[in-house]
Amino acid sequence: MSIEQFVFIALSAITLLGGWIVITNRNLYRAALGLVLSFFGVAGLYALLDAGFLAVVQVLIYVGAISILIIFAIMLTRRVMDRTAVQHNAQWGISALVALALFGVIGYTLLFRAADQWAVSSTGLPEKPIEMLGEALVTTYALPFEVASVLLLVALVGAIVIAREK
Amino acid sequence: MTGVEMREFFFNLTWLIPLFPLLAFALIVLWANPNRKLSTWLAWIGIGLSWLLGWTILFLSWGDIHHLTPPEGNHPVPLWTLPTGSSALKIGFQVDTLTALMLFMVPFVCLMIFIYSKGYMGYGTAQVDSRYSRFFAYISLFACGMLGLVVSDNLLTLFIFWEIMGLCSYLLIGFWYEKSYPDPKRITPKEAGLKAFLTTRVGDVIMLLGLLLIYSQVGSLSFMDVFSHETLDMLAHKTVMLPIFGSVPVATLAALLLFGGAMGKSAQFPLHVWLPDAMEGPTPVSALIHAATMVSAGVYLVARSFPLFAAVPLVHGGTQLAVVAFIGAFTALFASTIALAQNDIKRVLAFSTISQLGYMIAALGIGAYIAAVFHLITHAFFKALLFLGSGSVIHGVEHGHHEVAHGHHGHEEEAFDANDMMNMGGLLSKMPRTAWTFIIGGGALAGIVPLAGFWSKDEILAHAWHEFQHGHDFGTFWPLFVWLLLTIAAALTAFYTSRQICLTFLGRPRTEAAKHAHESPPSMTWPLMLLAFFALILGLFGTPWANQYHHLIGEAFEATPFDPFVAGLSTALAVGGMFLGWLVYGRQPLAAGEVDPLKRWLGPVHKVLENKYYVDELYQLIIIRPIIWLTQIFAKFDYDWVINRIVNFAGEATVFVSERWGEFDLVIVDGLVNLVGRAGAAIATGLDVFDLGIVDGIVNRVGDGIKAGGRFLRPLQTGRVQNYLIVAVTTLIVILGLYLVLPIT
Amino acid sequence: MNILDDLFITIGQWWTALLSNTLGLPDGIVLVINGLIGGLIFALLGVVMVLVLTYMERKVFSRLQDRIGPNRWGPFGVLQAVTDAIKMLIKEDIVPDEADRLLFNLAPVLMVIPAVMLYTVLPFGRGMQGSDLGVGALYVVAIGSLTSIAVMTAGWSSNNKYGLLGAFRVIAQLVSYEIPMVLAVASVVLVTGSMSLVDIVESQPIPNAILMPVAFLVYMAAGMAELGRSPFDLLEADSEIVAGYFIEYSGMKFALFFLAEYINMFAVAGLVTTLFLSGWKGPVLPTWLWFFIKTFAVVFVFIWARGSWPRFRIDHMLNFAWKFLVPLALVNLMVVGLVDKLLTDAEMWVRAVALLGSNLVLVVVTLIVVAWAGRRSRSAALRTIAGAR
Amino acid sequence: MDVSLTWYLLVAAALFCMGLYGVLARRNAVAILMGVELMLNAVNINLVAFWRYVRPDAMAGQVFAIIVYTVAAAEAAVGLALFIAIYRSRDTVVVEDIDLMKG
Repeated sequence: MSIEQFVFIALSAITLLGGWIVITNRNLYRAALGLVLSFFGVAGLYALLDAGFLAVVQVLIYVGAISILIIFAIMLTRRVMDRTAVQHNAQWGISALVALALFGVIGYTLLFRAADQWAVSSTGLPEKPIEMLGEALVTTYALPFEVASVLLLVALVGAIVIAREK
Repeated sequence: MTGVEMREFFFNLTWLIPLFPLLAFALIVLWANPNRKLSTWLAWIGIGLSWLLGWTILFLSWGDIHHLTPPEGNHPVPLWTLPTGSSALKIGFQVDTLTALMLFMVPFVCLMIFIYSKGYMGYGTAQVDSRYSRFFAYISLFACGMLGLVVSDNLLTLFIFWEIMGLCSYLLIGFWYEKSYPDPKRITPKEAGLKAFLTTRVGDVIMLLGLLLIYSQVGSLSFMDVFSHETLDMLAHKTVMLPIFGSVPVATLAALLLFGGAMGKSAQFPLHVWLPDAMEGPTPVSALIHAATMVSAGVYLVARSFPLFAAVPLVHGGTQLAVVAFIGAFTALFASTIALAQNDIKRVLAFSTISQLGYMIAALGIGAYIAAVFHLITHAFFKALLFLGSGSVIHGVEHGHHEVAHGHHGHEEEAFDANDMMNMGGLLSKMPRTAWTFIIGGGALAGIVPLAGFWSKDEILAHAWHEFQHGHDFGTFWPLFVWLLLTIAAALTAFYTSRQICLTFLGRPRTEAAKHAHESPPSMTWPLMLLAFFALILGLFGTPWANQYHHLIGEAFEATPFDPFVAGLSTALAVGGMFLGWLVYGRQPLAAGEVDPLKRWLGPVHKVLENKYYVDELYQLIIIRPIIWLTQIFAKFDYDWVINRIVNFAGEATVFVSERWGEFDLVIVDGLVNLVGRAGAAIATGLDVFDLGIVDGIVNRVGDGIKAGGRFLRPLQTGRVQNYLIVAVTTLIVILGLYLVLPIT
Repeated sequence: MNILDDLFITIGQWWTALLSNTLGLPDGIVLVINGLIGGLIFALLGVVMVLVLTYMERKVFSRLQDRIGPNRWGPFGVLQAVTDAIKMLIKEDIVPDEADRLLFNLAPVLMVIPAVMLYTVLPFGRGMQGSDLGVGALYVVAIGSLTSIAVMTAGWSSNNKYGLLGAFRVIAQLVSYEIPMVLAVASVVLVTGSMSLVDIVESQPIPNAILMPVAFLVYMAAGMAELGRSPFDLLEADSEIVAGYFIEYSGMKFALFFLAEYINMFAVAGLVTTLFLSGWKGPVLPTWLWFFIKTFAVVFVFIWARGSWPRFRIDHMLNFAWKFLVPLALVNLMVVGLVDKLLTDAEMWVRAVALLGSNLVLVVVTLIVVAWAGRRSRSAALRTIAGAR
Repeated sequence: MDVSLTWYLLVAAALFCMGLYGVLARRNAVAILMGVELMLNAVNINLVAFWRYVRPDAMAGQVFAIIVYTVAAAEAAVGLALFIAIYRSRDTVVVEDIDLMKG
């Protein structure tokens, strides 16, 4: 087993473990920490995929910002969510079935139907991926980029307006 | 500089035309709105500049047409290109003959109406509107939308400006959103605005589908690419499979989808219901949006994409043209019959607008391209004139009412409808300028020689007749059909026009208010006179002998020869109709409270007409009642069942349906269901509306069906998003599983 | 000279050669072993730095206050820090009831890890860095943002009002000051054209602090705030919220927080050196020596600031971040980008002069604006007072 | 590359399904949001993996991963603002109690 495989398995394990904590843990704060763990795993996967920039951005945005937001929300709504409150609704059983079924379908497709459907290109990495990324963002994908920025602005204003004390 | 240089110079400035009103809008909204005078002037200057530029461009292009007509082609000037990953959208504007012609009409009419609005919104009087500046901001934005639509060189920007206009029309119809009426059946401005918005939205969605289809097939939306010969050939010969209709040429499908948008905007038959109610808006708005410009945008769209419509000739199974012709002709007749029985002065005009738009659509349907555009232009002028005239009348009568009310108190409370023609009469002496200009407009509408309306309408009829006699690629049936219906409609038009004139202006005043009415301020009457002038002379440019319009836009099409039979017949019908109207209403004018003689003679038919063939009621019955009833059941039922676990394990398909009802509930909570219902039904219904018996039958059957469905769906609607989501996911899984199980094609 | 310069590199090469050639281990194993050793080295370096810095801080601080400072243990009290450490270790380890034990124990660790992780990208000398990431500058910022999670965990898990309040304060502070920090770094990256810290150092014949004083100052301020050192030390404003988020901690765990603070301090100072003071560059002396000299100079400035400035009030602190630093950093970024873009192909010195000039102009303008705003607010306050009279 | 694309996709699928379960089965709105974040991350793994394996020379994958970041950030901000507003007005963040749309 090569190092890459080992690292991949480790990272996937971390990711999925984090996800597991998120969906099962009764204690919301721990769930949030599980989320952080999972984010780290994903960042590692990015690094393994030679997307160093995305890995770092993942840490910066998700771990540094979004999970903090979530933790804040947990704090602010803490009173109703005492640690003993039941965390799963009535349909958790069927939900689990559905999720498993979906995973089954996707997994089956991946393993037996779509396996090697994608022409894995032999061309190596571009020598300056970050530069290329920046260039693509402002040339080919200028429109999505702008739209995303507008979205961010609107979300910012909207969040402030919604959450402000009347 | 030489002519060419000058032309190039101005053509490259075209993009400024929509910009000026937009600028005015921004300035008024952001800065000038506290100051009424300033706002007025800003709006005027904005549209005025557009007007000057527009006419400059028109006359320059009139100078040498051949530069504009293909092959040298319409002048697309790309402004910028939006990279969208694999492809790029080219946004720009263009000047071709059609644009130039529209630039003759739109800015001028807008300018007139802007000037008129100053007086109508009561500038400097006691009754000045509290949202005066906002009104000017809105109409400026609207002007921006219309002008942008005219100059844009691709379907995308056209659609964007189209939607801007839709927004403005919503805002302006509901401009007096706080107004409410004593009788609950009468629709309030707020509802009317929503109704218009939602009804047109139906058409717009269809049109958007058309755009998507075209973009997916052509990979571009600019007119140059889409309407180029090779593209059209490709679209004409490539076919798509539709569930029911089998394989259809792409061109036909795309054209029909686009036409859906046109139907919504130009209030053609199934989607016409919003236009009459749009009269709840201020009268300048009715004139600007719902007579002159916006409603003609639909016709403009069809004219603009006429190559696409004509790609598959009628004789070779070009269904789209047949549909266009049928819808247009039918609407023309249908609306003109309704107009006979309306008492609201503005509603009469609204229905006549619908029917005139029907004329244009029908004309396009049988390939009378020039005639349609010609009628579009003339109609814009005289219909704007008529609306402004009616507005002036209403204004006068309202002021009269105010005086009376001030004279002896106690009258204030009693509901007085200044729009009702039965409350008018004898205004000819009270407000002569308005009256005479109105009569000129009416003559033009009825098609009296040599007023503008006559020539354009006659050209349509003549073309239809011509096609019928030796029609090549439009067959003979549709031209005859169109000709027949339009001719009848012409007679009716003349009749209700003269009815309107007689009821309003002749005879003796039937109310105190009418007695005390007096002429409107000059800022209102001057536009009337200018428009009247154009209504007088505009037709003379389009006479069959020296047809400037043909010279301008139609070199590609062969001119319609003058046909004495058609011309004589339509003249006779027009004069006869007007005379008949005079006989009925003018000879011995109605006294106060006297019933409309038409009512006596036609009896139940009149009632049907008066209620607009019960179309609204039909939509009401088919869609809205059952839904309300159903949701009440749901509500009752959920109340008992919400706690129950069962909801979670109910069958997925049914829950999926129940999501839809959940959305309806939300709508009902907002009290919008009427409008949604009518709009929604507008697609569904293609019934023979004349037969109320059938209507009842349908209502019952639909009711039963929904009741059955309701019994089935009761337990499923919990209002919990997670329940819905789980079902959505399950469905997804099922679909994926099917893909896996079934052999992948 | 050269031997001295490449001392550590030579050792490293020798060691790798030893493993792979002499012992004949496969490369993968060597990689892993070296990685572990490197991590160990960085951790130890961190601890040593803590000892040094605490001693230095106490000395300098007491000098600023006209005291002598530690002088009992060892010559000049050098061993003071050691004795402190021992005291910490032998203290009792208390876990409050109702505390979330797992997280309570986890928090200090989470606190130290990112601090140490910062060291991995610092270029301590020519060719002396844990790894030369292509996105080093961004990496630093990202790792820096991890601290807040640890703080939150500490504050929350210890189930104490003051702890939670302190944690909230820290988060507010960290999140707010991250933004000007990133913007300052961005201006450096903009000029350099690379995010790798090594490239950034290589491309500084003239220290960026001279080219872009504004960015430098913004970064210094934001850095102090990120460290939570006075004047930004509201997180442990003992007079207001007893000791901030680690109020409940004692003994070893408290020592870990302490450790983390000083490791961070050294790391931030090292970053300032790398980003703005042309890192290990310098005449005569070996490069790593230069790095440490500059870093300690920066640390000295930190201590100096702590000694001379009173503590902010929390709202003042946040306003300072959002209403002063962020706009300034944004404008600075724009100016730098503009100048850099305009003078892409000019000679080095032209760009330098242009950058410096534009920055000075920016400083002047800022001062004018601030003065104006201050006058305005003061006059408004006066007016309200007059109105109240 | 010793790890084949399929394995990355499988991990992503597993993460996605976990997130889906969280969205479907958790009662607390914040927890549901966390599930959504997991799903978004799964999507991003797919994007990046496809970029690396199929078209490393075209940046589309990374670009859209970044777009997903912005979307996630916006969604988190607005969502949490909504929760806090709901919490203020109705004093709960349990989605089952938030069923205004119940017919």
